[in-house]
Formats: sequence, C-alpha cells, structure tokens
Amino acid sequence: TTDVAEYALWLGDDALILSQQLGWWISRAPELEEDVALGNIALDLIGHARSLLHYAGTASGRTEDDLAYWRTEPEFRSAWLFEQPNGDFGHTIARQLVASVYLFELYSRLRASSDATLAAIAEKSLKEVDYHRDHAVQWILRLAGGTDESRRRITVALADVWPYVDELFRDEPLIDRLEGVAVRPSTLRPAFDDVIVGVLSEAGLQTPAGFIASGGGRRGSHFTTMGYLLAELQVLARQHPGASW
Amino acid sequence: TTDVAEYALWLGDDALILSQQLGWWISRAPELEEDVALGNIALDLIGHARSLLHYAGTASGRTEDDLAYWRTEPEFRSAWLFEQPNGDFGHTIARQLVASVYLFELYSRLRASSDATLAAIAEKSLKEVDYHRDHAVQWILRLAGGTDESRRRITVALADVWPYVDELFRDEPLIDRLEGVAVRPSTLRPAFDDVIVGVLSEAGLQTPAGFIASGGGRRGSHFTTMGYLLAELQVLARQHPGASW
Amino acid sequence: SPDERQFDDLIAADSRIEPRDWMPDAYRKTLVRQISQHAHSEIIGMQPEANWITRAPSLKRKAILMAKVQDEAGHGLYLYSAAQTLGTPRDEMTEALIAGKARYSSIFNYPTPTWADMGAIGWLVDGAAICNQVPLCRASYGPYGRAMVRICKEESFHQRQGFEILLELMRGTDAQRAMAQDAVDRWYWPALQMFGPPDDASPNSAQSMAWNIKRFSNDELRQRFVSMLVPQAEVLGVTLPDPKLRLDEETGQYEMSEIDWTEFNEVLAGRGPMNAQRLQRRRDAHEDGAWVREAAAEYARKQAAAREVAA
Amino acid sequence: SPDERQFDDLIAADSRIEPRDWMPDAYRKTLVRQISQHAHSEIIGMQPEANWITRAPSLKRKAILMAKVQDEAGHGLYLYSAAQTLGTPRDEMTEALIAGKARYSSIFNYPTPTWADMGAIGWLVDGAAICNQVPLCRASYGPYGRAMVRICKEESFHQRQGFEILLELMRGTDAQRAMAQDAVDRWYWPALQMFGPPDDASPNSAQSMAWNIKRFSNDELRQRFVSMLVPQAEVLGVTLPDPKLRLDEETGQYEMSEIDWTEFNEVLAGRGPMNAQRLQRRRDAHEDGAWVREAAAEYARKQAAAREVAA
Repeated sequence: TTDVAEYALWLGDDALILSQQLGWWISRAPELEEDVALGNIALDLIGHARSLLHYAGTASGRTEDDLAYWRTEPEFRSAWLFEQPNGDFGHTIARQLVASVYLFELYSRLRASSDATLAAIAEKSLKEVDYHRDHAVQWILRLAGGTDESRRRITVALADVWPYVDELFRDEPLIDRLEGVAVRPSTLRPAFDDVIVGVLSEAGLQTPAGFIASGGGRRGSHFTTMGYLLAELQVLARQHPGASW
Repeated sequence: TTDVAEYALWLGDDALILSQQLGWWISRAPELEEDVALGNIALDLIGHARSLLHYAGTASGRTEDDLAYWRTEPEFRSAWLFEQPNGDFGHTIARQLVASVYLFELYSRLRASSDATLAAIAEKSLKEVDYHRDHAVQWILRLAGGTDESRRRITVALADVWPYVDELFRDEPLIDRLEGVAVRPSTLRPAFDDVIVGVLSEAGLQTPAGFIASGGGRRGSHFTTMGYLLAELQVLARQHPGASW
Repeated sequence: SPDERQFDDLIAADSRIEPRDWMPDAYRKTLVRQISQHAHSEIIGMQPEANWITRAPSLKRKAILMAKVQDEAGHGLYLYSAAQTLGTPRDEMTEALIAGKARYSSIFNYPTPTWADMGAIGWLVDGAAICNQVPLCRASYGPYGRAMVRICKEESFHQRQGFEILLELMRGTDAQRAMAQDAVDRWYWPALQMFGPPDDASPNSAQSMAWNIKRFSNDELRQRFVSMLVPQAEVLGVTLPDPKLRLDEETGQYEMSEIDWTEFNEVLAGRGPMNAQRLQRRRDAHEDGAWVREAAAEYARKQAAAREVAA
Repeated sequence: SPDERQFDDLIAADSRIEPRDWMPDAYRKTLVRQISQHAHSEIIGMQPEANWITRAPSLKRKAILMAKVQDEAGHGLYLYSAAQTLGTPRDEMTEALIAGKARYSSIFNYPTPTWADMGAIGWLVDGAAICNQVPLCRASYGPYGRAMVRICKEESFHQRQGFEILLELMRGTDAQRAMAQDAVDRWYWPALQMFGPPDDASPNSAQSMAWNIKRFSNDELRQRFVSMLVPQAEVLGVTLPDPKLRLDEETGQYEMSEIDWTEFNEVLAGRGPMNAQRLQRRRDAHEDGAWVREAAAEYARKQAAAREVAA
C-alpha cells in the first residue's frame, strides 16, 4: 500500500543519507582500520537503503535509483539526525551512537512486522546494526576515557547531536495507519534511553540535555545540510537524464 | 568571432569560479570587516564574469546564465589556480595574491586590445582588481609579520598555491590566433614576478619553489574541486530546466 | 540633578542625545541591549541567506544576494559602533553572542530550505524590519538614529529585491509558484511575530516610548505592516495564510487570526529549528578566525613600535 | 656463512623465506622498499576513486565503489603488516609517506574528472597491477607472497567491475560513450608505464629476479598486458589510443608506438597534476586524526594498567 511504501521510504532515506555521509570518510579516516570500519558500515547501510527503497518504489513503479536520484529535497523523508554533518570524528561517532542504538531497537521490533518484506529486511539488517552499535560504543568509551582533548571533543559532539534525538521517537499520523506493520517510534524510547544511559555512564559522561530541534524530516522539511548533500549525490545522474549506469 | 568568444570565456570562467569561492566566505570570515571586504571582491568578480560571459555568449546566442549553469565540467575554461579550495583564510589570501597580481597585469595590457569590448571590460575591471591586489598584499604583510602561527600558515598556504601559478602564463595556440586582441600570457610573467618578489621580500618570505602542476583548464581538464563546485553552483538551475529567475 | 534635567529637556524637545551627554543608567542599558541585539540579528541574519549564495539560480540573483548579505555585515558594523559609543566594547558583545548569552531576532532561527525563502525573507522579514526600524531613525540617541537612517535606506532595497524574487517565481513554472507560496506560508506568521507581543503584554514598551527610543506600539506597527502587505500580495498573486484576514472598513484596521505564540516562545527559548546551528556557525567562524585576528593585532603593535623607534 | 648458504638454498629451491630466517641486508632492504611502496600506492590510490563515492550515479555503483576503495585500505593494511615483519614499524612508513620521502605509484597522481575514470582505472590500472602482481604471489618472501595472493583475488574483481562500468557506458548515450573513450585515452599510456622502463634501462630488475622477488621483465609484463587488453577493447568498442598497435603474427608480440617517458618522469619527479593534492589529503587525514589515535592509545594504556591492578 501507499502507506507501507511511505514507511519504507522513511527508513530507506535514513539509511541512504547516513551511508552517503559515512562514505565520505573512506580515504579520510584517522587510521586505516577506520577507513575499513566506517566503509563497512556505509556499505551495510546502503544495502539496507537499497532494499527499503526498492520496496518503497514497488507501490509506484519506481526503482531505487528513481527514488534516490530524482526526488527533490521536500520529497525526502530522512530525520534530521541522519542529516547532521560529519564534523570531526567525534561528531561522526556521536551520530553513530544515536543512529545505531535507535536502529537496533527499531529493527529488533520490526522483525515482528505483519509485513513480511519489512520483517525480512529488519531480520537481515539487525546483525549488521548490532556491529555498528558495538563500533560506536567502543569509540565512545575510548574517546571519553582517552585524553583530555578527546573527552572534550566527544562531550561537545554529543551535545551538538542531541537536539536531533527527539525527532526519531515522534509518532507521526502515518504510524496510526500502520498498526502491526510499523513500529511505533515512541515505544522505542525507553529501550533507547536505557542503552544510552548505560553507555554514557560507563564512559563517565552526562546525557546531554537542553534544546530539542523541531525536526520535520518525515514531512519533507530538512536540515540545512540536505540541499548540498543532495546536490552532490544526484549531480551526475541528473546531468544525464535517462542514462543507465 | 569564435576565437574571441573562446578567449572571453577563459577570462570569464576565471572570474566566475573565483567569485563563487569567495562568496562562501560571506558570513564565515575571521572578522566582520572581512565579510565585507571578501564580499566586495566576490561582487566585483561576478561583475567581470557577467560582462565577459555575456560577451562570450553573443557569438553563439547563449546568455551568461546558459554559460554559467548549463555547461559541464569539460566545457569550462578556468585555470586551476582559481579552482584551488578556499582552505583556511591564509590559503584564500595566497590565492588572492596570485590572482589579483595576475589579473592586474592582464587587464592593464588588455585595455589596449583591438577588441573594443574586451578593452572596455578591462578598463572598468582594472580599478577594482587594483583594490583586490592591495587587499591581498596588506594581508600577506600582516600574516607574515604577525604571530609565529600566522607566519607558519601563510608560508604553507603560499607553498600550496604556487604549483598553480605556472599555468596562468602559458601561451595556448588560441593566443596565436588572437594577435592584438588577446594578451600573450607569457609576456605578463616578468611583471608578475617583479610584484610578487617585491611583496614577498617586504614580508620576509621566500618565493615558493618546486613542483609545477600540469593544469589544463584552458583545454577543459580541471582540478578535483571543480566537479563539486559546479554541482553546487548549478544544482537549482538544473532542477528547473527552462525556468527563469 | 542638572544633568538629569538637561537630559529630560532634550527628550522633551525630541532632540538627540549624544555620547558625551549625561544619560540615566537605565537609558544607557536599554540602548545597549537593544542596539547590540539588533547588531547580533544582522550578523546571525546573514546565515539563512548565505545558505543560497553558492546555489543562486542566476548570476544576477547571485550578485544581488551577495550584496545583500554583505550589507548585513555592514549594518552589524554600524550598530556595533553605535553600541560602542555607549561604552560597551565590540569584543564583549561578540563574546556574549557566541556564548549564547545575548539575544538576536528569533526569526533567524528558521531554516531556508528553498530559493523562494530568499524572496520571502526580503519581502516579509525585511518588510517587517523596516516597519520596526523607520521610526528608529528618529530614536533619541544620536549614533543609533543615524545608523538607522543608513540601514533603512538599504533595507528598503532589500525588501524590493525580495518582492522581485517572488514576482519572478509567481510568473514562472508551477514548481516555482508552489515554491513561492510555500515560503510565504512559512514566513508570514513569524514575520508578524517580529513586532513582539500584543501591547497589553509588552511590559518594556512604555518606558522606551517615553524615552523616544520607540515611537509606535507593537500592535500599531503590526497593523501598518499588514496594510502594506495586502496590496502587494495581490500583485504577487500569493495568498497570505490567514483565512480571517480582512479590512474593517469602519476602523480602517485589519482583523486577523490570533497569533499562536507557543511556537514563537519555543524558538525564543532556544528550541527553534536552527538555534544551535546558527550559534555554532558563528562560533566556528570566530574560532577559526582567531589566528587571523591575533596576527593583525600583533602586526599593528609591531608597526606602531617601529614607528615609535623611527620617530 | 651457513646462514647465507641456507638462504641461497631456499632461493634456489624456490622456497619461501620467512621472517625468522636469516636474509641478506640488501634483500631485506629491497623488500621493505617494494612492499612499503606498494602499501603506500594502495593508500594513495584510494583518493582518485574516493573522489566519486559521493557522486556515483546509481546506488549499486556506489556500493561497488565503496567496497572497492575500502578493499584498497585493506590491501594497505596487509602490506604494511608484511613490511613490519621485516622490522620496519608502520608509523615509520606512514611518516615517510606524509613527509613526501616515500614513493608510491605515479599512476595515482593523475586526476579523475569523470565517472568513466572509475571504469578506466579498474580496467587499465587494476589490469596492469594484476599483471605485475600475479607473479608476486610466488615472491620468495613468505608474508609478501601470501598478502599478494589475497590481494590478487580482490584485484581481479576490481578489474572486472571496471570493465563493466565501461561496458555500460559504451552501451549508453553518446555522452556516455564519449566519456568512456576519453577516459581510456587518458589512462592507456600511464597504465603501460606502470610496468616501468624498458628492460634495457631497468637497473634493479636483475637482482630482484635472481632473488625470486620479480619473475618477469618489464617488457614481458607489458606485452602480456596489451595482449589481454586488445580483445577486451574490441568487446567494449573502445579504441586504444595507439595507431601503431598491431600483432606481429610471426613473433606473437604486439608492436606499439614508443612510450613517451618525458611526462612519466615529470610525474615521477613530483610534477604531476595531482602530486601535491594527494600528499596533502593524506597529511590532512593523518593530522586531523591525531587526537583520535592518541585517545585510543591512551585508553588502551589505562585499560592495561587497570587490568594489572586487578590482577
């Protein structure tokens, strides 16, 4: 149905945007092992994006590439968290922590979806997201427990990313129409908070508080970075309308 | 003629690309006075670009915007110097020094072009480029004579920019066909070197030596940055083919 | 005191107070707060528009936009200078801004996702700013009033340019028209909020009016603004997003829907879509540029010392 | 000496030399130079392709490209490990690279202005690399030979993927075909140059062949490469940019134009189009990541100390 397609689009766009951002790190990471690790995560995510966008497109006869390359900014459905810039490595890790803990909880529940395709994608993705979560947690511990400088940086990074957490757990009207198919975002919050509190307290860090961003990605309103990100993502495809690659 | 149009395109693309890059600084400069100063320079340059591209387009019935927004990378003719990234403020100043000293010498001679339009554009642009040159020189002196850190940074920046100086003074075949119309680039080099040596010796800096980049902008081969720069420059125009703004 | 009497006389005569004149502490404080807040707004206000400089869809529009954002830096400079004549150094104001301790106009905490926002900001936000600012050209404090004269002249250019952007879009393709209407929908209410709370809920206004800093009440200015917008919206062919809007022929006043202050207060309290990003960008520019400012200062010191030795 | 004799015997038997075995200093030095140069090439070689990750024109191609560039980081890691078994720490090799003191393959100093370069690099550059590298799987030094086995397996994937990119372009629009041919024109000669100078001008080759590090001469490998390319070019429908290229039926060898070594030597001497940028990008990544590596090291120290206390 259109609603299921829309829901798949939400999840697919989150994965696509995050993958696009992580891909930038390949050849620029702090050490070669991280070029490999961040590259792996980006690859997993683009895999999830492709499955989800493919599924989203079936309702309207569009391919994954139609959706990735030929929509304009207001047609994207990603949440602002995924649109946060890479920043320094600390910002990327802070974003990864939030993203992977959220996605882990989401996919865990989505395995029980009454929609078999979504359930299967969730099942397959879960193992990978578990690794992403472990990667992020290990780096949070290292950066928080490393040098004064790294502790300062990860603290700043977490504070910068935190305004964008809230949006992930908002129950948009679409969710009401997808009882049993979609996971209700607000129900994931307690589990998310538990994991985060555990990690941050092991790291000796405070959970950041304060300002909550308006968000609005599910309704097509995006963070400033999106226009630039899409310009780069789509430039070649749009220069050659109708071409195949 | 087509040759004159091609020559106007070379000069117009140089100005356009440099303006595009300097425009980025507006709202990001080290002090408000520099938001204003770099903004002024960017505005002057976009003015030059518009005059030159307008003139270049007359031969083929294309507007300045057709040329700026609807050519692909290999169709651009800018030299690599102008395509060097903004880097830190020191890199921008180093690029400005080279660009403005070169453009000052170029426009001084171009006033005597047998092509009345080019001569008039040169006449009008010269005063402005003279200011750009003064702005760059003052900053070179300040950064070289300021703190240890600023001296280190401007030294690195000059070294990073220098490989791209050589290309500006190469006599491409086109120049042979435009005797009396175009300025022969190689003839500008002595005057350029004199000014640069004067400035750098006043600043107590060495003229950077070493590696000379291949360049190739006049033949449509560009520095890595160009693809990204054009993606951003053209994104909106290309999303709305046929629209006017 | 005689000082106080002289000050009161100048105000009563609607004359200018100059930096050398005595003035009450509260007057000085009010002015510093207002002028620096206005300066900060110009500086932060550069960002939503700078967002489109590199992507402007024609060279002409790019040039106009660069000139506009650059003007805003200039406005910031005049205003910081005016505030400095009251004894507050620019550094101090900058630090307060970066530390998130100073106010700036909440309107700049909204995003600018489309090119049409360049039109809507010019038409609505600069339009509202002009209504607010024209009376400030007669503000009792001389340097502030004179800065405002210059600023207002440029702002009215900006407003016209914004109008032209929207006009071009409304005469364009369906996608362009939709883009323009969407931007007007998003900016209309925030622009009305720029005049501040209704008069019966605006505690600071009375004193400012007595001191000839403020000349009209919030609601008066809002009426003036809407009466300017309505005919222009007709020319543009855009719909102002207030179904209740209509002119009461008897009072000559516009009736309008009640303004929803909840979101405004959220944004004001720092919970707007862009608050964090705006401050962070300013902080980054400031920190990234520290070495440049230090170099310039050190160079100036060395030059001064050298001149002294030479003399 | 008995050590020397044992080494010579192992070489004569075409057996592997292992890290614990005695080996002549010159052998060790040659290997460190070659392996670290190869590792550096993998690392620098990530950049020309990473250039297109964010702009790849389909999600499938983006995934394949990310996997490829990531593989190259992996190859760098194996090779640095192999070089470390010869007693040279990775830090030292990295420092030499960043300081511009270490060599890497000159081929990566060319730019990648179009998407077709992703095809041409895979088909031509990886193709040439495979011809060079397959014999290295039998290199006498064990860790190197084993690393090469793993690398060659992945490289042949990469070459096929490059071929597929070009095939798709050649079956596409005019613009796509032109893009593919242009990329082949630009990469063909540099790829041939990857085999090094002609045999009669290659002084180090003889010793390397005697030590079973190198197995075939430069010219032999170049022939092998061209004979592989010609039929593939036909399938693709691209023209190899050498008008003199033809098979001499008698000798079974390809005749070709003389290679212009002037540009090659310029690039080798650091004057290629991208030399400065490649090194700077690596240096930036290294410097920007310093705080992360320090944090990881410090954390590991603290953890080890805590375990010690606990024990």
